[in-house]
Amino acid sequence: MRYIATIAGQDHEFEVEQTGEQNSFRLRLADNRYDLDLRRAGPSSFSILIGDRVFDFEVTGEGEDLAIASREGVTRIVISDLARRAATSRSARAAQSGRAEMRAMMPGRVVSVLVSLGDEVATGAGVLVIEAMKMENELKAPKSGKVIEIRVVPGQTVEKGELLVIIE
Amino acid sequence: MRYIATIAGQDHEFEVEQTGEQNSFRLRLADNRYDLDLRRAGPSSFSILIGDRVFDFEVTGEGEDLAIASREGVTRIVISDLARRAATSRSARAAQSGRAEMRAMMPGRVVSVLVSLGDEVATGAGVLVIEAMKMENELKAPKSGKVIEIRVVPGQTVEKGELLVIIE
Amino acid sequence: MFKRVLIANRGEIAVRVIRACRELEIETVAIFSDADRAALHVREADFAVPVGPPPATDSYLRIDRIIEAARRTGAEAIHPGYGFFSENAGFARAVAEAGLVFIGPPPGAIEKMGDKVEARKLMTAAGVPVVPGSPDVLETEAQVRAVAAEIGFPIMLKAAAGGGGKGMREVHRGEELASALRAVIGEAKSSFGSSRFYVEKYLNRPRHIEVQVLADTQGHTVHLFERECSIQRRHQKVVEESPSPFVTPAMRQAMGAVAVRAAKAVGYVSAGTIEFLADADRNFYFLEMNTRIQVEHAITELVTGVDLVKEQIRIAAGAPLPFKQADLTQRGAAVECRIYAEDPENGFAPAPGKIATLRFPDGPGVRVDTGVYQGAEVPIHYDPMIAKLATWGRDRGEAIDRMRRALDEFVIAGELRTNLDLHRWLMRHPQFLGGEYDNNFLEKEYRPPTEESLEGERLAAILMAAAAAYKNHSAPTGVKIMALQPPASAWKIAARLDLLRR
Amino acid sequence: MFKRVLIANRGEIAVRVIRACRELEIETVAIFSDADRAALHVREADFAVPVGPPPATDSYLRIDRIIEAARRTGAEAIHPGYGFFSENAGFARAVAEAGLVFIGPPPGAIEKMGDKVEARKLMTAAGVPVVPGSPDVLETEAQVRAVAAEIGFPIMLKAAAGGGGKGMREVHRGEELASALRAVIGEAKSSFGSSRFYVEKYLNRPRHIEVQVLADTQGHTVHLFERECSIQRRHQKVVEESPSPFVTPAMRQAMGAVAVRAAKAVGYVSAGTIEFLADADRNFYFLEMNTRIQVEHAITELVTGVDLVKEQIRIAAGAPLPFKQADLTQRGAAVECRIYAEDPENGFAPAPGKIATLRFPDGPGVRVDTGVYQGAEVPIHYDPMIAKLATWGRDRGEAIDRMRRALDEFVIAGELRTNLDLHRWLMRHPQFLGGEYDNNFLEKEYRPPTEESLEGERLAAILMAAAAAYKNHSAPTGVKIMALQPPASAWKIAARLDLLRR
Repeated sequence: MRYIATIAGQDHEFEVEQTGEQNSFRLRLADNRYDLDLRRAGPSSFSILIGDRVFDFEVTGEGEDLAIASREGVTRIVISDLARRAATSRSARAAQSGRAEMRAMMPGRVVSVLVSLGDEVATGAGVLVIEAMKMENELKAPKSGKVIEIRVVPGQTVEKGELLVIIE
Repeated sequence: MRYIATIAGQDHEFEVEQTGEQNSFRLRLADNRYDLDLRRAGPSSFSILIGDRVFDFEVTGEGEDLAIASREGVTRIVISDLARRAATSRSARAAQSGRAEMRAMMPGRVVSVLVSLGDEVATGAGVLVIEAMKMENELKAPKSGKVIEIRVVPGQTVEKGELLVIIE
Repeated sequence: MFKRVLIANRGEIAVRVIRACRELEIETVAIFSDADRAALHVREADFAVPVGPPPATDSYLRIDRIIEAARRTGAEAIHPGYGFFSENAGFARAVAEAGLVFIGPPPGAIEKMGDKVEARKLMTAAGVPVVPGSPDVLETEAQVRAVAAEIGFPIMLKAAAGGGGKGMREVHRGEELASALRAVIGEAKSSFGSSRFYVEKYLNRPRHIEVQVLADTQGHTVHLFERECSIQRRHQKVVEESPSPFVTPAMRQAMGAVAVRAAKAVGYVSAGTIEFLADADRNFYFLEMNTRIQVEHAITELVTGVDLVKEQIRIAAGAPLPFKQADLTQRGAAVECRIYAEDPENGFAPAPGKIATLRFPDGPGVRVDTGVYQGAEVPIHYDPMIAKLATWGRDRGEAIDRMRRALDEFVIAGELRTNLDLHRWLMRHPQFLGGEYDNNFLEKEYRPPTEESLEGERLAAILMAAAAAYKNHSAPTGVKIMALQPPASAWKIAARLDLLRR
Repeated sequence: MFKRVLIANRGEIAVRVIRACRELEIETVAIFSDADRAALHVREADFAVPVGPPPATDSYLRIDRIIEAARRTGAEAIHPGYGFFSENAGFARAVAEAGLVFIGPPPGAIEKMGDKVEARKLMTAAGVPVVPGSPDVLETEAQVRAVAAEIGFPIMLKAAAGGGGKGMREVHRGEELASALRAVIGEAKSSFGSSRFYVEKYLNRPRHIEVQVLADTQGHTVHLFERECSIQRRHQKVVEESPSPFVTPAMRQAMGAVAVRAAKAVGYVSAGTIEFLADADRNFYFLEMNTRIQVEHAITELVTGVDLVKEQIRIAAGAPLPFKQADLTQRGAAVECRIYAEDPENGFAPAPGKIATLRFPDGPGVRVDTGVYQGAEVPIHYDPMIAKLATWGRDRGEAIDRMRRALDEFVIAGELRTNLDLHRWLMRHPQFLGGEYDNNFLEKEYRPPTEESLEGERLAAILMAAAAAYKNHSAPTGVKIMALQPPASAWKIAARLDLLRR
């Protein structure tokens, strides 16, 4: 089975096949080949041996979006098999045009909107103030450009990931 | 829904119905009626409020055989709905005739068999010695009677629950 | 001793108080908002009473409902924890008027220390050194400018009723004054219901060092040495340690004596903390008194061996302190890391959510206090601190070695994000290891780490785990790794159902 | 200091050693049998090497494979833990011959103390009091009867190579002698490969009190005070505490001095324990020396603040002890409960199996050491101890209060059974609370509790939980309580698959 995984913006194409027993796998990555022993120690716990090296992971998330937690911290990863990936990447490219969508990073309440429709903003300029968990946080423009859409008004409650403002 | 539950040899017949919201239940037991709020805090964790009293349980086990663990310890319980129970109890009564089946309480190795077929044994008499986890344990007759069946021989490995000797 | 105590709080401090009560064989009553029905403090209590909808002002800050909950369950005393009503004299009075015992200081002491401006005056009168600043409450920007002209920038603008890092801004230049003033007044109003503020000199390389005190109703007051809390972000403590690597034995003795004097000046009873700012020359100034148990009390417990929460309860029941000043010693050293549900890559904005997986560290010298569990939802309505990790060692070096080890064992993942990486970074930072830091350290030094570039076996292992989890989750084609269905998606369904019900 | 250490053990002690190594920034190599591939000590290590099939004799007791594993991974030293090879001079020599460091005493010291009869002679010569008994190894029943005639019944029959409660029987009357002798010889042969035995007087109301020692390679030897381990079952320790409530300051000083003398008499290096029996008149007699780290070392760590495992490693690396006798003090008190996977209703027979649910206690003064986790399978092949729960308090009372609280927080369920209820019973028993117990206490006093009769709300709640879990599991008729599928059955499938694979 061939996969493609993105970690910190970098794509890794690799292939996994089962070898012999149920827990033995071979992974091919670039010019390297790794023989792995994989055990599941719990619903989200994986113990992996490569040679004598131990790797212990908790894998959470859904579908393609995974978080892999270990003693070294959490690695976020997007994974899919190659066929699915082709479709996904086309739509991703479309989204990455010259526009920036500012979304709520957490659920909260809009305290104030600091820009007006049509305003030209510079990177880092304050755009919105959102209150969450008793703290006010100013959201700054991720890129310079023109405010082409404002989706929220002061006092409004927003969910995590909700679209707030579009800058182009 | 009506159930019957056995705890420590005692039968409890009771009825549960959902009231109003998803988490609200009413339980009828003998002449008493209890209103409960039930939440699931994890795959096997249940939090129950009866009035202001808090009960926190971890329920494990399979099907009808359950173990309910709390701060007060573990309560073993056998539960079924009334229809199923009727069938079960008939076969249970048959099993509870004058015979006692001695089964292995843990996996181990039979060290020695202290009785012969046809022997009359008194309650508490040594019947078998089993070694498990480096400890030898003598299994004693649960009732007085005649040894009518010996299923194991010294040196044999036995699984938990395996039938060893029958006394009648 | 009390038979039953109500805890007017939530999260780890509610669980902490429950533990103290259980060790004293006192029954506990939890209160909970609708968001907290399955929270750990509810699950651990003997009784629990709902007090309203998720927003704290509708539940945890409803005096009437809390008093009624205590009455209804027959609780004889109320422990306020920290935050919420812990420093609210009105609440303390309402508790007393209901014939119940408030486990904390007398309302008068709360009031005297609660108004930061009045407290400064009182302390000055008692001979306690205070930070230079406005002698009284200010009202206009012009007044602030006048004080600033006198003591010089940088200055701190502070809400008179403030505390816990809220309602304060530092101002380095005159241009910043107007917006900072608006922010302080706004936060002060919304958090404390009062817009009164004052000004303090912002010290050069200040270190936040505080002294724990305990006072009983018989007039005995002792201090339990210092904690250093200079590792801060946005004036919120992130890491604390005891003893302070900065404090000399002479300074320790002087601070302890001053702290006892400050507590006595307001007739203090129960556990409290005198916060000081120390400058680079080891001058120290009274900053404020926290008239409650503090988040970071655990490190004092580890170093002195005294259970501060149990002492609070005993004192409230009228018992004298079981030790004198001379009986108290510091043994070894302790460090505490506050684990927040926040996103370091997004300016440490709160990042709550479901905790899908959770493994706490344990073993020698490690203590975890938490209000969450695997599968719990960290609600968006409250403080994002989800756990406190404290370690003890024979000396500071061992305490830090253990913290590093404990942080490595601490595994948490799910919808939420945490600041664990910040702590891992800090426990390896030469300046922190050398004890050379001040209140500005984090703001100056910390940048979220760029993702490590993964390679070799580690990358292969991560990819394998991802493929296994992905495969397991997606359609059953190709390699079948395990018969197990990961419960993540089932959780999600349950979580959504929960959400719909609320 | 070593760069990499192999731990020739499993379970909680392997995890304990890994933690010590990590705090010293030493990499760790685990070994595992086929039954332990997913055991906690493997998951926590940096490297892991398989050493054979489940039976210990085919894996954890294979010198060749362990040495090869160390070579292959580049480990420089081997820590044996307790049990297995920890008191095997042959293993210690093989390690040295392979050019590796054995983290423990010199083989000569192991040998001298390993033969209990030789050790008695040596100690007598060094002026250490020993329990009256046979001066030498015995061979026949007649010889035993002769000694018994001299010292009088009751007597203890003991395997000369014994230890850890195995290979010993007490004999109260002549009639019991023959069968007891057969049992001791049998166990001695199968456990220690030697049938040699000897006889000791069985003391009146004996208490098992032991002294921890540490000795470095530079000739410094200190003691770290005593532990009392009289709460035993079948000569296996179940609960330990430090300090002993029985030991007076004078007795403590005398025992410490004797323990240091005993260790020096065999040229001891590393951590070790001198076990004494004390009679009702506070006479104490050398029983044996455990030339290894002990299960119950944690309580000494809690009371003295010394990390014994890290000291073992430092000593093996040639470092001198960082403290003198005068630097060591006892602070407060600590208690340890050993949690076994065993069935109290079935004569405490081992009751291993899958751990379906597991919640450890935490918070102030609580320490858990374990080799298991939720979802882990406790294998049938090894010792059934699954966790050690230790608590510390300012005094014995507080340590016990905390233990009671911690035991209440400890939730474990699944296929296995545990002795948690025994500990809960013990921590409320007036004799234990009064410190009035001896080695026979448990055998005399403990009866598995009859199931409490449930009633009222508690019964209703249990029935509700059972109905909810049952409903959830069975066909989706009637009330649907939750969208969640309990993972119990999925686990079972996984467990069975695992079993098939082995």
